[in-house]
Amino acid sequence: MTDPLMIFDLLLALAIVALAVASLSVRDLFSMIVLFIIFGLLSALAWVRLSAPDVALAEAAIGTGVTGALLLKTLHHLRYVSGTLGQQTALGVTPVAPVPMGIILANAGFCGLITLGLLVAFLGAPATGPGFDALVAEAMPQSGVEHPVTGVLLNFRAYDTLMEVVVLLAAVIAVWQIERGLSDAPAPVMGEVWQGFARLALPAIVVVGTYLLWVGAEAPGGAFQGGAVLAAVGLLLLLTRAYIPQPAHRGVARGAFVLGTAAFALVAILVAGGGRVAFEYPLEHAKTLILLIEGVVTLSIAVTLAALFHGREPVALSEGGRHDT
Amino acid sequence: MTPDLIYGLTGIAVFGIGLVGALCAQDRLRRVLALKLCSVGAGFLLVVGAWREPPATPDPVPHALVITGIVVMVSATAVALALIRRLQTLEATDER
Amino acid sequence: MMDAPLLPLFILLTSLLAAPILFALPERAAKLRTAINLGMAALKVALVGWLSLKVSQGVIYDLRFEMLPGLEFKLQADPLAILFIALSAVLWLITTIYSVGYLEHGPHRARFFGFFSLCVAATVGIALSGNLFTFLLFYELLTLATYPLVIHRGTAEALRAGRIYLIYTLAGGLVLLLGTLGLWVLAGTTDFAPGGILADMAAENRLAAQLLFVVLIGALGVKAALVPFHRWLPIAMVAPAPVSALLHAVAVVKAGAFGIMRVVYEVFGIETAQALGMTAPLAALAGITIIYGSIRAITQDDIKKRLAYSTVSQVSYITLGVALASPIAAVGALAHLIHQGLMKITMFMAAGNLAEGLGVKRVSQMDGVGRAMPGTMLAFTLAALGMIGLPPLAGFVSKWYLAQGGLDAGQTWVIALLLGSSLLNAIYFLPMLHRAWFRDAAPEGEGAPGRPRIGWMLAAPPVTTAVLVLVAGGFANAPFSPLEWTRFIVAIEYQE
Amino acid sequence: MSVELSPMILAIFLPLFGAIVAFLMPRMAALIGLGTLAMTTGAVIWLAHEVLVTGAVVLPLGGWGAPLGIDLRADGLSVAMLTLTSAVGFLVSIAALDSLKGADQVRQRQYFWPLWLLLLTGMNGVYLSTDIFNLYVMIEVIALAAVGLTVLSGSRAALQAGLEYMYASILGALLFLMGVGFVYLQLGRLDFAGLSGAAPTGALVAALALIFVGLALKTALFPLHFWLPAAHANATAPASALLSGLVVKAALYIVLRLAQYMPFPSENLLTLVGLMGAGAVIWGGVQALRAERLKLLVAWSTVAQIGLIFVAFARAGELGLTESWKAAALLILAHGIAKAAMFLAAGRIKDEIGHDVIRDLDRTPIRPTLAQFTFALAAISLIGLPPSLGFIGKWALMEGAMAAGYWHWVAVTMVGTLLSVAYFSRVFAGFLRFDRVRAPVGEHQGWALADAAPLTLALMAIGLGLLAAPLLSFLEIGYPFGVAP
Repeated sequence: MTDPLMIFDLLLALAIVALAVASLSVRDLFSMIVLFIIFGLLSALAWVRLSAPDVALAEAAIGTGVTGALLLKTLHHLRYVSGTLGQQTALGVTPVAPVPMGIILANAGFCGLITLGLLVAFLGAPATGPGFDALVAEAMPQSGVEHPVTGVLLNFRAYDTLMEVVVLLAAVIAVWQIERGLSDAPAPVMGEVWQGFARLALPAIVVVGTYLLWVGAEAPGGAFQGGAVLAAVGLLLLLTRAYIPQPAHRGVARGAFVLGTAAFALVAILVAGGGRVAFEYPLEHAKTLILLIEGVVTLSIAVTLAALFHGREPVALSEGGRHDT
Repeated sequence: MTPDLIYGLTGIAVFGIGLVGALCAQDRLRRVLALKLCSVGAGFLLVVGAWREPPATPDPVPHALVITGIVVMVSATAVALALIRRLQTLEATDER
Repeated sequence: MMDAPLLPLFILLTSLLAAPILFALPERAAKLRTAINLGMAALKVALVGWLSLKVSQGVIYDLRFEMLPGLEFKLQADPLAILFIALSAVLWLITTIYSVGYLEHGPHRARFFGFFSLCVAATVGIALSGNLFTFLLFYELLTLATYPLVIHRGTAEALRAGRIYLIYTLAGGLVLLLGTLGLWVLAGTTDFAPGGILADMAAENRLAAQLLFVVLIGALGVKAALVPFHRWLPIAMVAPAPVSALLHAVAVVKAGAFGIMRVVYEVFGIETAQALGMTAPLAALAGITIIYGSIRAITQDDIKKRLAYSTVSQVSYITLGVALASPIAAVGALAHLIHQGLMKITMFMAAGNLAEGLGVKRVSQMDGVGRAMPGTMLAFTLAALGMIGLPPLAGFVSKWYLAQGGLDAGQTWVIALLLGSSLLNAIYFLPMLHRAWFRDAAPEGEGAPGRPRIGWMLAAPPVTTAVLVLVAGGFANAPFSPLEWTRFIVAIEYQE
Repeated sequence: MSVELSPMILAIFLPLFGAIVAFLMPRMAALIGLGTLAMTTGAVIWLAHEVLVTGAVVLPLGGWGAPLGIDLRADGLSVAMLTLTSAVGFLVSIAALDSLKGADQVRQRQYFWPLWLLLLTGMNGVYLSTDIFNLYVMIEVIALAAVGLTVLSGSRAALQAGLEYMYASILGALLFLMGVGFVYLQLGRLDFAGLSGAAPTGALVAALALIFVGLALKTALFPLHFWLPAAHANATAPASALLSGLVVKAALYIVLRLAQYMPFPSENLLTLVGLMGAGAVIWGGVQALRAERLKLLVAWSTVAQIGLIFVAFARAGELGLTESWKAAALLILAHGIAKAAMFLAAGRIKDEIGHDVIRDLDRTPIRPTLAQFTFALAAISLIGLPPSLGFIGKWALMEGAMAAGYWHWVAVTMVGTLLSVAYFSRVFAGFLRFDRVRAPVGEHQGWALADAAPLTLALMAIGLGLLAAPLLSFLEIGYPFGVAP
């Protein structure tokens, strides 16, 4: 009889596809976002099934968690600005010039072509491709960490990861440049449920975050996943107005954003020399260096993701900031 | 019907849906969400490609690629959403 | 005297470097600007004199500079180049004096003189270019430099003329680019060599060579104002008088004719061109242009338009001479290059004086101008008679040699053509002279030519060029006369 | 312990540290920005010297070597692109000093420099990288910084254009990521050396097609160009100069690199690329003719010129690929310099006369003569008139096409040139027409120090045409398959 796991996979796959279609076709924006978040969590589950725990963790924490929060905040801003906070369903703001049918059909054709290309590329790919995972496995001892994914991310292809953190930095600079002003909306009335939750959950989240960072060397985990979990703490503080960003804090905030990138780049450069090239950690210090980098990068990612959620540079009215939501 | 085939087809389906949504949706928020669906579909295909029959461990390199892809996607989404919020503010002030 | 190898480059640079300085000068620095202009022009004439002395002593000048692998920016000073540079250098000096006087209080003089010296730099470049690639560079520079001059007045009509001018000349430039590319791909080199470089290639694929000939001559024909492409010349007459005088009578139009000469003599070689059967249609086209230009000139009431159509027909004499493929006709063509330049510039400057001094722009208003401006009209008359071909004047000399060449090449119809065109010239020039000298001015009241108010800078240049016409005609056989120099060139081209 | 740093590392890390410090100290941003640019230019010159002396230079990051780690490689083409970026970048930065000095532009001044330096980091990273996934991350750095620059002015039109740009760039990046993933799943290698010589199986062709569509979106090639005109026209002058002159070149460079290493699957795919290019040349030209505003016209001319670069790429068919990339490289360099000069000049003209509606260019008595002269010089290089570098690029294009007998590409170039003459002469008519002006026209005002940077760029575009031969021989240093070692 067919093994139960295969049925589970089929059901999960169907659920994922159904959720994807549902989230795009439902009219109400709020339910669209909720459906998307469920879709994200289920796909993270699917990736666990595909024995990719690191990626599942990253997808759940960053891909669905932080993105979901960002989407909800933008929806809230849309409703607050257009004064439709009270209404039951917030319909999407249809643009003034509807796109002519011709272009939509052309787009649909373009999508069909691309998906077809994708199908050919996927079916043509050999099942077990000649990846250089063998090389990774054999070079793991010199990488200073045991977990292959962290080894690839922070040693073999450390340059990519540095540039990835630079992408995050670029994002926060762009967001601060686009949006500015202070938010002085009244603090939401948070009942006892929240107080209880906060006292228990926040410290636990911090512990989980640091654990994720630490375990990254041996098991699935690492800087990005740990950073995202710590960012959740920041999000909760911002939501409950426990911490309201002030213009005075901007200096510290900018320092925190650039800390991860600067530290990573400095370590990468300072190891060069004495016959070594940039990014070539000396063998005996490899583990400590990697952990140092991971720690600083995690802190930086947490603050950056929280700032991305807050979405604006805290600028006083005098300097051209605006006060609304 | 091994898992990688099932999830591979799921990935392609999700990517196709996301692509149609990204190009044909009228509402800004919906387009950002559709692009995010595409990125999850892309992640599916790469993770499926890295999968090996259970005794063998999967290839770590595509996993690193997908993690980087997710982080890049979240920063791009954050910038896009900031643009949408700013546009909404300006459009609201113009109308009022 | 040491023969400075970089002499051609100095001549080119005199006007190229003058341009930015003139651009930068503020409007009120008129004195300084005139000094620079005249200084540069005089320096250029001196350098050209020295160069022609050297070349006549047999010194070879050949400057190469590699721009692309196998493709060079090449300057050379062969006798043919000297002929054209001498013409443009002398006439540029005279026209500079004229334009300083003409634009006394006009706006944008810095811009005018900047582009003016760029034009002459381009003309000198065209003359000195050693291969078709360099020729193309300066051919396009000439278009770019003349466009702002054509639309100098900035009126809507000037801009319309400028647009048409740009369309014709830039299209010609593009077709020339296509031709140069074809030559470069087919023959592997675009260098000019007396006797031509396409002799063997033309034998292999005849069709490609013929196509290339048509493309190149068509492109150059635009600037040489051959019939189908001549429309821009009369329209560009909206430009100020010095521009029409130097550029449209001498620089731009002659660049086209000079280009046709280079292509026929030094790219294809006259024997190959004849073998390809291309010279006969070219001669026919030139003939048609001569007749068509003269006929259209008769009906033009605007003085400058009539002179423009006369230029269209006169320039085709040169193309006719080249196409007749006989050494004597070639001498006639080359001589006409010089003589026509001298005569036509005199007439344009005289027309400019009439417009500036008396406000006379149309032939119908020319009654009695002879007595009002005797000096200018005397020069105009001399040039007009030269054009018609009266014996002692320069025009007669070149027509005489063209006719001889026609006989030598067995093309008897050429003589009939020349006589007919002289007759047509008479039909459109003589009435102008008759009105000027033999009609008394209309009563003071309406439209009569008032007191002439032009300074010496406007009056002197036409008279000097008229004298040059006389001298070139009268002393044709003198050692350094234009005619003598053309015989020297033709000897090289035809390698007797 | 002494730290020996190779110029390649400096070329990437200097702008990165510059951006970090400029972000930390907003008031000193301009000073830091210019200082970093000077140092980066120095590093690029040092690298150019090394490449000249020793041919291609390779640096295995982390000491792991090609398949496992990432290598940085600098050969003639990459150093040429680096020099283009730092030279044009330096001059645009000087122009930015002036055009962003307004009292109300404090925020723009503070945020221009960190974003621009991050952009420079991304571009230097693209030109030195040999790993296709690394290229993906670098493109993202460029994309985010470029969107930040596009919306610098904060106007509603700029934000809308920035959003469209963001959508297109996210979609392009996703397609590129998937293409890279599939190439890895089939060949097991991510670096260029590993990919060359792979047999073009159906799946690999599909993966390459995905990568190409992603890059086409990034370079705004014809059917996928919708986002570019609005984004480049609504940005501030220095930002649009950077966007049009440099940012588009990174994705074009990647197409060039992939064509050098990867096998181009079939002839008709190459013709398809050429056709898309031809479509861009014609559609861009027609739209430029209809453009109302000066900067929109210049943006549409970018769409046309990019199309021309793809035509240069496809001019001599598949066997010509070993030569065609040089013609494309020349056109890329020419367009980079001339377009940056033109956008700066357009910005200057807009500052001087207050608006940039082409029809009313001649109504105002104020005539910024130097800026208009710079615009004309840049137009000469873009139209491709001698002796500019644009002319040499077009000459190389048409020469190759003619030699290979592909006459249709020659015709397309001709049409492109005529269209560009047509739409640029609309602007010249506006400059040189005086009869619709009421007040007396003052001569020679509008000569400002700010004109120096665009003028230098325009003169470079014209003058470099004369240095084409040494430039071409420099491009061939370290070319993996070609003639040079």
